[in-house]
Amino acid sequence: AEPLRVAAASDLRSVWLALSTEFKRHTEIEVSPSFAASGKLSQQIEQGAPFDVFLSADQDFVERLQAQGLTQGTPVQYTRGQLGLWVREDSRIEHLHQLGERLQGKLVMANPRHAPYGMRAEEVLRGSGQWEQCQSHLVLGENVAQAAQLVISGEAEAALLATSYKDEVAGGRWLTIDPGLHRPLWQVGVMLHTERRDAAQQWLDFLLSEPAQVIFRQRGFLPLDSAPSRPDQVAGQP
Amino acid sequence: MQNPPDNDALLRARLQASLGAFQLDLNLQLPARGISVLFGASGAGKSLALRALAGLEPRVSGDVQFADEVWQRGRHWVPAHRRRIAWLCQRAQLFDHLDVSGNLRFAAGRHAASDSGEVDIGRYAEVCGISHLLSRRVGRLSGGEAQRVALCRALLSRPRYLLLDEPLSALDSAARLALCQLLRRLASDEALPMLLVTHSLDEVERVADQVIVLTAGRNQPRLSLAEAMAAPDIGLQAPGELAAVFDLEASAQQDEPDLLRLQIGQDAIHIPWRGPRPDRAVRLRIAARDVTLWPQLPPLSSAQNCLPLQVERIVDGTNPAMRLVIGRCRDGRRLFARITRAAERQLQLTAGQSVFAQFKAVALL
Amino acid sequence: MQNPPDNDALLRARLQASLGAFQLDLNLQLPARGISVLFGASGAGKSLALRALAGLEPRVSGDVQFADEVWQRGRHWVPAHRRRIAWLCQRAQLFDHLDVSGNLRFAAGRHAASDSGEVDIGRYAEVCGISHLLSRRVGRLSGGEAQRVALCRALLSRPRYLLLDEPLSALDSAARLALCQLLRRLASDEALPMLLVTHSLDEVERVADQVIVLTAGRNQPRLSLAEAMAAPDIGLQAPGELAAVFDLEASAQQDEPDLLRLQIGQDAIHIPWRGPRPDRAVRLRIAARDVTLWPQLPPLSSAQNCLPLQVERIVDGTNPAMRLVIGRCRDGRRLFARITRAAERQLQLTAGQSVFAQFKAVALL
Amino acid sequence: MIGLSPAEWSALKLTLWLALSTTGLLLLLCIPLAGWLALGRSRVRAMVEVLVALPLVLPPTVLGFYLLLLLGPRGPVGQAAAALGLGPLVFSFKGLLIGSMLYSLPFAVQPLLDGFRSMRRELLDTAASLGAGPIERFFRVVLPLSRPAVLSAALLSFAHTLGEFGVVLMIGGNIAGETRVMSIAIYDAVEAFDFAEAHRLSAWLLGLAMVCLLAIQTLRRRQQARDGGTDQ
Amino acid sequence: MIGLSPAEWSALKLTLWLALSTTGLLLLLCIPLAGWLALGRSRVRAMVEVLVALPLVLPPTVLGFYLLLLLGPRGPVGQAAAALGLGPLVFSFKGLLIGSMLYSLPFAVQPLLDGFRSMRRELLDTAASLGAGPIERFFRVVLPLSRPAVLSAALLSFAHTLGEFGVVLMIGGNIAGETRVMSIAIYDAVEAFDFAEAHRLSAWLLGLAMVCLLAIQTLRRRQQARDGGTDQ
Ligand SMILES: Nc1ncnc2c1ncn2[C@@H]1O[C@H](COP(=O)(O)OP(=O)(O)OP(=O)(O)O)[C@@H](O)[C@H]1O
Ligand SMILES: Nc1ncnc2c1ncn2[C@@H]1O[C@H](COP(=O)(O)OP(=O)(O)OP(=O)(O)O)[C@@H](O)[C@H]1O
Ligand code: MOO
Ligand SMILES: [Mg+2]
Ligand SMILES: [Mg+2]
Repeated sequence: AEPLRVAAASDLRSVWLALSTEFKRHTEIEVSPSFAASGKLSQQIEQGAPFDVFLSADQDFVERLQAQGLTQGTPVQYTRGQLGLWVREDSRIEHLHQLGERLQGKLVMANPRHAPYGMRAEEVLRGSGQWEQCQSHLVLGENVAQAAQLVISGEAEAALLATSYKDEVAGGRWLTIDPGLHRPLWQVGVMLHTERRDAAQQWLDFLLSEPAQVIFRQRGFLPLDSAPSRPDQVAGQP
Repeated sequence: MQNPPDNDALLRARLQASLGAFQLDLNLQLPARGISVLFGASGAGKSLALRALAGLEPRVSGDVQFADEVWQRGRHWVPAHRRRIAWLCQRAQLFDHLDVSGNLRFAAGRHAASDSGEVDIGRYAEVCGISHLLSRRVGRLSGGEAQRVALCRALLSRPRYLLLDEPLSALDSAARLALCQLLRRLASDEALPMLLVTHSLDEVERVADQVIVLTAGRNQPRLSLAEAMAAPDIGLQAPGELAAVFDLEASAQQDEPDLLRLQIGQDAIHIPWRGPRPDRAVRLRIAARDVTLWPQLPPLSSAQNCLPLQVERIVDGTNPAMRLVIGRCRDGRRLFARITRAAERQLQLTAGQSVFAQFKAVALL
Repeated sequence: MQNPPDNDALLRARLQASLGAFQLDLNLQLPARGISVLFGASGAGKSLALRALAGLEPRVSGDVQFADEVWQRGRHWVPAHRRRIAWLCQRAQLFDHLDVSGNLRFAAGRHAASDSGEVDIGRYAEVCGISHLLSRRVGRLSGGEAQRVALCRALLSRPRYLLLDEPLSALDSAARLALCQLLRRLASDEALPMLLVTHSLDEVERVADQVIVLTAGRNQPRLSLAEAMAAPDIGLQAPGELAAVFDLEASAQQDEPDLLRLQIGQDAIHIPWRGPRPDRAVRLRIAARDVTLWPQLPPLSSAQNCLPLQVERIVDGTNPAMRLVIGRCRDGRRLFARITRAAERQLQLTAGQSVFAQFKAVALL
Repeated sequence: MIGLSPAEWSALKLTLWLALSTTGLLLLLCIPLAGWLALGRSRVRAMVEVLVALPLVLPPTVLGFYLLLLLGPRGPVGQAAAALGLGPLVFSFKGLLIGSMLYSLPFAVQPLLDGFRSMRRELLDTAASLGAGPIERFFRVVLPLSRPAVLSAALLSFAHTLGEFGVVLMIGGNIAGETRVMSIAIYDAVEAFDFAEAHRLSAWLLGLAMVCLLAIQTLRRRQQARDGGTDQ
Repeated sequence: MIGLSPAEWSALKLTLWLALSTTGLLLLLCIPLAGWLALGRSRVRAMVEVLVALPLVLPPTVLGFYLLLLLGPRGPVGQAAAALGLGPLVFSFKGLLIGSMLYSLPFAVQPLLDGFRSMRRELLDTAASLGAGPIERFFRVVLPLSRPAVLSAALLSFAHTLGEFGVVLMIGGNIAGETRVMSIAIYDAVEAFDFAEAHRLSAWLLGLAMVCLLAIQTLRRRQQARDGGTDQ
């Protein structure tokens, strides 16, 4: 059969192989991902892109699609993303709050206009009063994966990335960011208008299953129960 | 410069153009038979006129009519490819991407069943002397070879009229002679009329039936070849090259072996000849510089011909030291003799005097 | 076909090439003075030879030496732009992006201070008859005009040697005559040697000092013009066009007004002439067909010249009806007469016999 | 290291197929179009020439954006196509083909125009006087003599399509087997930090490219040798 | 609706500046290069020609990826540049310029090659026999006669740079005023659902494009009229 077409936020790249292998072992169903920034994916879905399932890094985009009647069933929150600060070995930065003063090179993050990780990074910088100082150092990736990849050139001194990229971005140090500094990055999945409802549902169910949750936790995602279920009232709201 | 309307003209054209300082204003009446030659100095407008007749020159306005077809009048315009003429320009414009036979087939394919096309190609290639070049790529031809291929291709397109712009100037004299003969044969046997541009008086003499002289974009009325050769003032001849040209019938009577007797009124001219008597008129050229005048019938010499001549007038030639005697044969045809002033004094020549013109005659074609 | 080594040769070349079925194998020894003519049928290899001498033909191997400079030998090769020759190819290769004067300046700028360059341009444009075209774009020239511009440009590059490939074939006879005179003047006054390719016997007679005949890629040793004109077997002449060419000194003695006396041994030839006595030798052409033979001194006629002649031999001409008499003047020069078989019988000509050759003479240049 | 996975194979095949069909269709379309622009006599030619050149100066993202709006299910073209039962145009091979053709149009037209315009006028005049009408002149004289231009047009549009990224990203998405061409696959591999895959795919593209280019060069050289005999 | 915000202005200026400097530098580089490829006699020409054509077939993402590796501070080129005190090459205008030039190289070389190669051999021979050496022949004969080819090369590389997206995305980093060119800005706007901005930016680009193209056409036409006198 045709593989299940999944539009997936780019922070899922690092867990994808493990997830899809596990899923296939249980169900014999192939999943074929198309990664991009969540904003871009939702925009493509609005234009009629033929996906069966949408996995967004932020629930706003899902709600937008829901409002236009482009989804089926209820969206599922299956895990929560986490933002981390990566700094190069030679950087003097030891804490998020030193960014504004000590940053000399480039600061890489995802584009806040359409990538949820970018939006949250902006929130963190604004909330800590460092947004203006960091402006001239900003280098934007089209999505969080591209941002991570820009780091490999070695030109960036620091980067605000998903902690799920810990394995890929080798070298340097990772500094934690208090998840309370930004709205939570709820990873939300939703079924789109598709004839393959069964498979899509199985996939969404699978994401909530224990084997999947283990994979998420191992790769730097936060456990499902680690935060309030409604992420509305958070500091740093723009 | 106005021609009287000419009722047996096949191709009539009034052409006007103004290119920078150059003004073209032609009135051409080209007959349905024979070879017309357009003669004129470099830059006189010959090529431009040919292009206009071929339908290739939007800068030239005017009227062009071919038999009953109006080719150009006001905004009406028959495009070149519908005129069914062939135009050969000064440079052999061969198609580089085809070999010689491909170039020929380009023209031959159009108006013939493919079989007869192939036959034609062989035949015309033979007469144009390019049979050995058929599979050659055109980039590998010499200048003269390319020119012969272009001519052959033009002939193969089965045109109703040929417009030839200096087609023979890159050829050696043997090839030139052969192609002159070919053109004459086409003009008479296949009744293909043509207009030929050339700078070579030799070609004019060999092939022309009519001559149109162009001077700075204007033409004089057309003249027969004999008239043109006899007109000292139209610039056809190179300095001192005035000549009489006669088309004469061969007589059945043979006075001597190896000599052909040509009848000129009651007199005869003998030319060296071997082989059967020709069935068409023979063209003779008698240049003024070849004619010697005698006060009485000269004694025996190797110059075989002697005609009684009445001196009509004596004029200055282009060479200041020379005088030109214009005389009439007994049948009224004009003959010229170019003599020195010294000879004029010694012979005490005057108009009306009877003399003998001695010359050698050789057929032109 | 081997030339003996020629010590006054300026340009010596042995050229070999093999293009398809065509084989080139030349041994050229070109003298430091005068005009050499390369003569041969279409496709004989003339253009190829010129290109090779100019340094433009990598397909041709061999040795080329100019005075002391080795231009080509084995892998050694002086590129064209360092040979300081000018090469004029069969088609005027003008630069479209420049106007006429731009084209001339392209060549003139190189070897002269810019002032004298401008002066030269004016002077050469004048002699080439293109002064009125200087500001014209080259796309708007007629065929002959373009050819004259190209020739002028070649002259302006101040070459040490000129290689000319049919430079005059697109010109009308007046322009051709003028340029022939220009070439001769350049060759003698400015001591510019040149090699000229032409198909026109007329041009050969007017300008040549030496003639090299090419047949199917091979050359015969070079001949002086007189030798070449006198050789019936080298194909220089059109059928029946054999002629003697003499360069004769004018004598101070004037027998008649308007006549120039030229000395040929103890005899004299008179030619029509006005103006001062020329200070260099005058070139005369006496075609075999213009000569009439007499058993004894002929009576008075308008043909002013008569030389005693001893018949050397009588041979067949290309025309089967004609015979060619080869005779010697009293100073040993050869003269030819073309007579009919009938005349031969009537005159009962035999070798060794003394006759009189009567002809009109006109200077060629 | 060197072999390609089935998914990678399908990206490679897709890319080649897209580039080939774009090039083929473009040549079919542009040869007459450029012929008309270069040799025709109509007044509207100038206008059309500018229109044809427009995609030159539009970034692929602009093109992609408007194509998305036009071809999408709400766009006029998309709706017309749906009405005709042609299926969706965006996020499908058909859509990519349309996008690539538009995007590469000027890269096919420009060399053709240059080639056709450099035709010597007297050559065409000669052909006309031999009885060849404008169509025949075009196909039997202009076109064969413009082989280098046609080759360049094909090469440039093939290459431009191979290298197409922005348009594909906008209207193709990243759908395996349908719109995931090599440029996207490599981008994807890089983002996934699968540099080994990125290198492998790049190596394949490079190898293919070398083969194509060498083939073209040999072709040209042979052509030249045949025509002129004077190349060295 | 029609005015541009300062940020948008800077994107527009950046784009034009990038396209202009890329085109200018490319012409300076490619005219001699193409001249040598078309008219030289060296054996290595064939090899170099293939190398020069390579970027044709490489998707911008491949190019961008390897440039990122090469130009970064750990890459050989980046280290060399740093040693020369040239400052960082990635995420900077300099880097974009290098990327654009590489990316558009074949689009400048190809039309020039076509143009130079169509030069009649006898014309060059004539120039040589008049004493002009290879360099002078090239600059005084070949180049002026190849004006249409130079124009095409400039047009194609200008356009190709304007439309550059993939390479910029990979090595540019979307820095306002430094590397955020129009194609990126429009992409951003579309992805952010800001269609009004996308339309506005596109309209500006379109307008500019029309002006340029019309100017070029007028230029060409005038040229032709002056040269031939027989255009209609
Ligand atoms: N590549 C080639 N392959 C075969 N034959 C060739 C090639 N190139 C030239 N030739 C032949 O070489 C010969 C010499 O050519 P060339 O141009 O030198 O002749 P030419 O004497 O100048 O003749 P023309 O008077 O017609 O200009 C010709 O017979 C031509 O057909
Ligand atoms: N665009 C133009 N502007 C000005 N004069 C022009 C233009 N085009 C042609 N001429 C002139 O028109 C005249 C006629 O040219 P044409 O080519 O018909 O001459 P031609 O009689 O064929 O001469 P040739 O014997 O040299 O070939 C020439 O004097 C030429 O200079
Ligand atoms: O939607 Mo993302 O994972 O922030 O690029
Ligand atoms: Mg002419
Ligand atoms: Mg030749």
